[in-house]
Amino acid sequence: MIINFLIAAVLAGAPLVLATVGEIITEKSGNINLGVEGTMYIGAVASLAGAVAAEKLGLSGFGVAAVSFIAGALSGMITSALFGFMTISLRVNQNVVGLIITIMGTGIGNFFGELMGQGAGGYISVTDETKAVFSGIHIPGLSSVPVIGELLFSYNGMVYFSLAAALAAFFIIKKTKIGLKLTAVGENPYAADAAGVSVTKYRYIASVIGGALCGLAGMYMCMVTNSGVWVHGCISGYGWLAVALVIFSAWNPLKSIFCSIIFGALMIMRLYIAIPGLNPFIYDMCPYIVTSIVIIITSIRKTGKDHIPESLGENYYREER
Amino acid sequence: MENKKEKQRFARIIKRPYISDAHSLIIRVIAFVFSFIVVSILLLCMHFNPFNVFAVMLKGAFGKEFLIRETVKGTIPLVITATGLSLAFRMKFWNIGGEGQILIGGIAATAVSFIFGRSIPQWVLLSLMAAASIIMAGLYGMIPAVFKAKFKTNETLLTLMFNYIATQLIVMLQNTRSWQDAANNFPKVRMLDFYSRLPRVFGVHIGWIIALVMLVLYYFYIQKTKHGYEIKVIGDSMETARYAGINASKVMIRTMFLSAALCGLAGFLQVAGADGTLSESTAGGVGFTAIMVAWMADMKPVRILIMSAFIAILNRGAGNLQTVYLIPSSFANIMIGIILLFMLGCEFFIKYKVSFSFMSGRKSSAINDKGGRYDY
Amino acid sequence: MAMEVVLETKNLCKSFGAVMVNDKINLTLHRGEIMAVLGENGSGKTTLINMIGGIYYPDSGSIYYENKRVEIRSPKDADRLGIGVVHQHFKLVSSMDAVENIEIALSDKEYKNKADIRKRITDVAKKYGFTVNPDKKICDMSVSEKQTVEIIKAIIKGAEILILDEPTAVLTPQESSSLFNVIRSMKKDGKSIIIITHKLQEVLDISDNVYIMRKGRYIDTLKTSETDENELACKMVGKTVTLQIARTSYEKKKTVLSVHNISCLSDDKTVGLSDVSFDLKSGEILGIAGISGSGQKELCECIDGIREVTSGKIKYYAEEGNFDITNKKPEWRRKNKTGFGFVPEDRLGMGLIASSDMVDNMVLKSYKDEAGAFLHRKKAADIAKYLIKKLDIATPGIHTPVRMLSGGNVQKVLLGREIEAGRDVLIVSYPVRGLDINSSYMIYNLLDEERKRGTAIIFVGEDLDVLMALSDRIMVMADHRIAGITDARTVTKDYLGSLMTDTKGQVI
Amino acid sequence: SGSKASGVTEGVKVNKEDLKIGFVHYSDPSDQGYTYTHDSSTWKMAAALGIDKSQIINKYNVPDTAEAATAFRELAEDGCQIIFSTSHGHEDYLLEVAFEYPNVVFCHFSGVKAASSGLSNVHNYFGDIAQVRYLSGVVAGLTTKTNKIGYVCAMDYTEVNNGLDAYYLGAKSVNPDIEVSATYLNKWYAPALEGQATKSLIDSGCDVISHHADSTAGAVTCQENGAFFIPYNSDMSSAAPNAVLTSVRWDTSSYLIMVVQNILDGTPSKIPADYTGTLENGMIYLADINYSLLDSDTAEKVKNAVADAAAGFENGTKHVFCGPLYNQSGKELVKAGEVYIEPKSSPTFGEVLQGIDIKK
Ligand SMILES: Nc1ncnc2c1ncn2[C@@H]1O[C@H](COP(=O)(O)OP(=O)(O)OP(=O)(O)O)[C@@H](O)[C@H]1O
Ligand SMILES: Nc1ncnc2c1ncn2[C@@H]1O[C@H](COP(=O)(O)OP(=O)(O)OP(=O)(O)O)[C@@H](O)[C@H]1O
Ligand SMILES: [Mg+2]
Ligand SMILES: [Mg+2]
Repeated sequence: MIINFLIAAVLAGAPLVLATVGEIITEKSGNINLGVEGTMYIGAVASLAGAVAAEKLGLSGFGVAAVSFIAGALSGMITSALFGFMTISLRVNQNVVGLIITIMGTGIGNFFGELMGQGAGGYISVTDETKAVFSGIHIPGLSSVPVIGELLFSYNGMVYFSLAAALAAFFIIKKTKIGLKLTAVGENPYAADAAGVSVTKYRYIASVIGGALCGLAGMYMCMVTNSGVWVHGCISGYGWLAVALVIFSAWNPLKSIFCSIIFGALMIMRLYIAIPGLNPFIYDMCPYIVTSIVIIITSIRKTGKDHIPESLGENYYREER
Repeated sequence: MENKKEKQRFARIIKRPYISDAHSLIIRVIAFVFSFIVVSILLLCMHFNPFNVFAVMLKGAFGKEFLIRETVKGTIPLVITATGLSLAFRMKFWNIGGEGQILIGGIAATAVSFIFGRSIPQWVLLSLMAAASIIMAGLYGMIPAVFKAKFKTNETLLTLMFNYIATQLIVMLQNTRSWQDAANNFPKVRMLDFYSRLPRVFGVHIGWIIALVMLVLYYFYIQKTKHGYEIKVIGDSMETARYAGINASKVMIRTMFLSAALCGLAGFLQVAGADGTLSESTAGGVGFTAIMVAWMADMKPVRILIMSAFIAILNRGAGNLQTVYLIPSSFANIMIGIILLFMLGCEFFIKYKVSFSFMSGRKSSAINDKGGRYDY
Repeated sequence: MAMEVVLETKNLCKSFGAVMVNDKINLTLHRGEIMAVLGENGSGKTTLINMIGGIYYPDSGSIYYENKRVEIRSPKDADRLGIGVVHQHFKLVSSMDAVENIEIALSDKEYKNKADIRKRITDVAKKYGFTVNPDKKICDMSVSEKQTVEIIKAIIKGAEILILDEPTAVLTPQESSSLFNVIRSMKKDGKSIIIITHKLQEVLDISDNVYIMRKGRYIDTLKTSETDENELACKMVGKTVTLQIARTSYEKKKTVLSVHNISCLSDDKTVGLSDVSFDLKSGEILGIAGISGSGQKELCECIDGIREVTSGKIKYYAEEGNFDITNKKPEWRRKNKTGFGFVPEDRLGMGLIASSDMVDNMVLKSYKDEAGAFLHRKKAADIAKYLIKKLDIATPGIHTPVRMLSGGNVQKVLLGREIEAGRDVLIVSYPVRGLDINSSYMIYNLLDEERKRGTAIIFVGEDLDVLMALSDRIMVMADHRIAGITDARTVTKDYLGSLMTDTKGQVI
Repeated sequence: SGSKASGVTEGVKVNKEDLKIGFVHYSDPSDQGYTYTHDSSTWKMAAALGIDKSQIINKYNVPDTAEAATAFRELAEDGCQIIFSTSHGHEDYLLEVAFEYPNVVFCHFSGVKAASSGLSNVHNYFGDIAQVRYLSGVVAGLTTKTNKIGYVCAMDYTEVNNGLDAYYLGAKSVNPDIEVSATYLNKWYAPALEGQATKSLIDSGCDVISHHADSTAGAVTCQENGAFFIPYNSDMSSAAPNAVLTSVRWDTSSYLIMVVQNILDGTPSKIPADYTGTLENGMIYLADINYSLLDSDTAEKVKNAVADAAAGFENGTKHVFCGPLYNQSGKELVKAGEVYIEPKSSPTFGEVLQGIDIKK
């Protein structure tokens, strides 16, 4: 039972890992994109549309999955490029643009989701073959090893992808020159600029890559969690949680894996572990209460302060003083 | 722009020293027109005639008397919430928690209505409901402010989390027998007795009068009172506040109380005026939309009114679109997004002038001796 | 001196808004030359070097490097050409160490690994006689260490031309002279240097030629060996200036403020002040010297009552009686009329509401004096108008946001308000920072006027010559303590300089 | 209520071309469940009566707030003679608007207040869905290998609990050793959570699961984990062909046809205030069982048991709620030898029975 609980927690946490890592990359450059929720919606609907279109074109299985993946990532990139254009080039307040992207993205997701549904005569869904690609893998021998095998080798490909993305992000940010430059841009764009790092380029690229991951997180919600069916309101706050999880994980992609999974666990804990006497509705509040407490504790202990990119939320214009 | 082959920069960005009101208005109008062009293109792609669509939308917002009333109804919570949020924004406190504060206001009002029922005079009951919503929401909004004041806790995320907590509270109440309809245990908070509903003036609940009053009060509070002055100082610089001996924590907590209280008031008006009941959708995204209203309006009262009405019209119009053209109502969100992006983007062209290399030759005066400076 | 031209600007123009801050600037720099650029504040010096350094892009005009026309679009372009700039505000990432800061500035081809960079840092340091710890985080470094990192960075990047924008403003006289030694040995290596400084004496000490600007225009180039302070000042301001500061003496001196062994914390909870004691008399200007960050800010704030002291006492002897004002809340001090005038160092960020107009700024410290919930602006508007007249403040009107005013005028608004409040004690912190010579002298005169009226003044300054000319006594602060208090009439600059790094001076 | 809406008048026929029908739904058909089912019935009715698509105005995603009232009003103002709502939460707003537009006919699925409202233009309709739930319980009880079956409840609500009880009783009737576990989502609409809840039941050993919630997530989860699923509202076999045994279904088209025909005939008074659909009139049914998923022995048993029970319900000899029945805390709800017959179309028997293991 406890293993099942852990597995379920990983499955619930995986889209959060993707979105959180995406937002960490974005924020590392000094841009705070509050539009994760909207970007996820767009990624979700685009990946579904991509999958359906690929099926129509006669692709199947992994071909469809690949198209869906590309559509999810690409749509996230386009959305965050728009965010970048508004904030980096036009210097509009980042919070406001993020909120607009959330409102607009939610609209776009639900709108096109419904539109596709209408077009398909009621609902839109991918074929079984496509669904199979997004369901859990089974590696003969490995997956059936008790405990370890189940815990490690039973997930769908996207789970492994999210972990890989988090590890890659961690490696790049902490261990490479690109990461160093990215950090510099987020910390002090004036210094980075003077050192010859193109702030605009880094911010655009970081936002766009971050957006791609958020789009993929949306894809996860649509293609894995909801099995390739458009569901009105399918992201339901996951994007916002990712924004909070960034603080939770102290801008560290590696920590974000653990934080996301802990969060995933909190969200499904009620289904597995009964706490006698605890009102189920208060139980449902847990993830948010826990996050609030973590945010507060972090601020009291000032632990987050060392990690928060110093110029976070500030637009950069070289000639401004 | 980093292209090395270019001999001259293609475009240069120059800060405008001065721009006339007329000029900035023209830029805004152009942006507005552009946003509609983009929306039109989107519509054309879906094989709709944009003119018909806009006509249908206008009809949806103004076509019938009751629709105008609906539009006004939709404007009320936006105005009040945006006013409340503006108070916080003016001191650079990012209150993203309007949504939750509205819900808490709604919960408090509903609780009062259920507790007192018809046992007290109607006006007393309504006043009590309003007071409860204001105080409870105010206190709820104060919590993040206290932490921000004491520990510099990030208020954006904390207020955001508080939205979810408030929503869960409502779910809990919906599942509480004593809050449900006696006839049936459907998980929904029962309708408010007509006794605890707001009276109507010109067919719309009196919330519209309250909203206007709040705007005026807001204007005076910000412009004429010492409190308003303190908010301005804090918004400008915390150091200046410290220098002036202003207790920034106190002002922050007080202002956040007021900010959240106004959101709570909007919740009361939704419950006792518009919806007649409390539900998860009592706030219905108003808390978020109002953030943009406040920002677009530059926290100025008249502009808040205009922006709120504009958004309400779009929402209503989009509702009608769904009926007539079967275009899902989420289309409104897309439209609002596009229009807001254009309106925000055009601010850049008001602040800066973009001159292209092929349009060279500009005049400039040397530094003026007196050091006087124009502003836009 | 070799006569080979390395850098030349031709008709460089740059404007911000309607104001031309660089108007057809032609500058020629030779190999191995040390050129000082001199000009009043706001005359466009920084703008000029920002264009050479790729921060700003010129509106028109061109730059030639070794007689080839070049386009410098970004700091990277400047680097490639071998132009290194050490900016007025250092451009370093404070959460990283020196190695990392240099690493991001180098392209992959330019170094092998971190160890390589570390070695090059120590090599350069050895060659020019710096001391620097390559693995120390920038945020833990002192100002001069940060500056060292900036210079090393420029050298490692292969700078042939080093441009320093007011490098000595934040250094002690000793640190300045060791910087000058570095500059001289760089010159010997055939590098060219442009240095901006406001201190005429330094210009005369270090430079070969002086390039003078005024109000965005080029005025003249003088050979350093053939000029003197008075000529420089005169060229710079555009009229003959008497570099004389009045020091009237006030006879009816009595102690108005006494500070007993106070200590406090700084913003980041480290030591802000430790065990500071002194007396202040009416009609006296107590000058405070010291490396910036030695506790001056904390001292002013403790006395003004906006920073808590952790131990010690502050006593105020007023006409009405004696008050213990230690840690008294602003509220209390307002009620007991024991508030002081205070002109903080950061004028727009602390002393004024930058985005508000003069009227609102006039009531910043007094708005609570009147009863009721409403703000009274009528009287404030009168004061604003009066100040504009009295101090000749250049502003479009009393309703223009103060942020829009030029530096000197902002300072006049602030100082005017604090003087107008008519307190017995006036604390002014770097009151002429960023002001041109005329405005500076106007401020000195205002302070002298106040002294004549019997006001006790604490004057925190950086320019030792000014401090010596204006103050009655000079208190030197070092490492958050008092290093010594001396008579301003008899002390020497060298002695003050030595106190700044030493805490064992004598106290009078 | 100075309505300009045309509506219907008793005795005056409505031209088919002039007919306008409004539907107000809580979600949209993409849910592949609740709204999808109702929407399907709508189009069935339209096809049967030859009504054009343009004469039907659907309002999707209308929440249980005053927006519902606005939607009703808009439809009435747009000239709909008849308006259907499928969300229980719309009830109070529906009554409010129905009062304003006495000539417009309102039919409300799962509503309870029509008869007592005093408004002749308001009607409720629902069905004896507990019977189908019972049948699905029979299927589950005979199919399970672990003797553990599960049920995912959206909310702690009469209608939901009623279905759970019937499912339990059906399973118990054929398999006395059966254990039934139920878990609550506390949300109607939470696909992610529904999948997770289903998984948690599978993890606790259940191998047949049914639900009362709004998405396909449960079916897909069962398919992935080798369990069987009995969906509600729609045939989800396209979503999970190897998991879906059968489904608990609605088909309200017969009712819709009856109502609309009465409007066309100008006889709105013939529409009953409260209508209960039955297995007999086809408004509720158990979908064809996918016997290919079962071994022949079990298939045979299932076939017979379901046929027996269904026949019993149809000829009135069998009832779902036969005493003795106790609630979770042991209180007797129905005495031994007695049966509970629903007084209205909407279920009222809503306490979770003793013997069901609830995880909240
Ligand atoms: N980014 C900018 N935007 C607007 N105005 C600017 C900008 N940078 C400089 N200026 C203005 O240009 C003028 C010249 O400024 P600059 O910094 O070049 O002066 P400076 O000679 O270096 O003065 P200082 O001695 O104070 O360093 C000033 O009036 C300044 O206000
Ligand atoms: N941000 C800006 N935008 C537009 N113009 C500016 C800006 N900053 C400075 N200026 C222009 O440059 C002029 C000089 O500004 P600055 O603040 O450097 O004054 P200053 O030369 O130090 O003044 P003072 O003589 O009072 O000391 C101003 O009068 C103004 O017209
Ligand atoms: Mg200046
Ligand atoms: Mg300068």
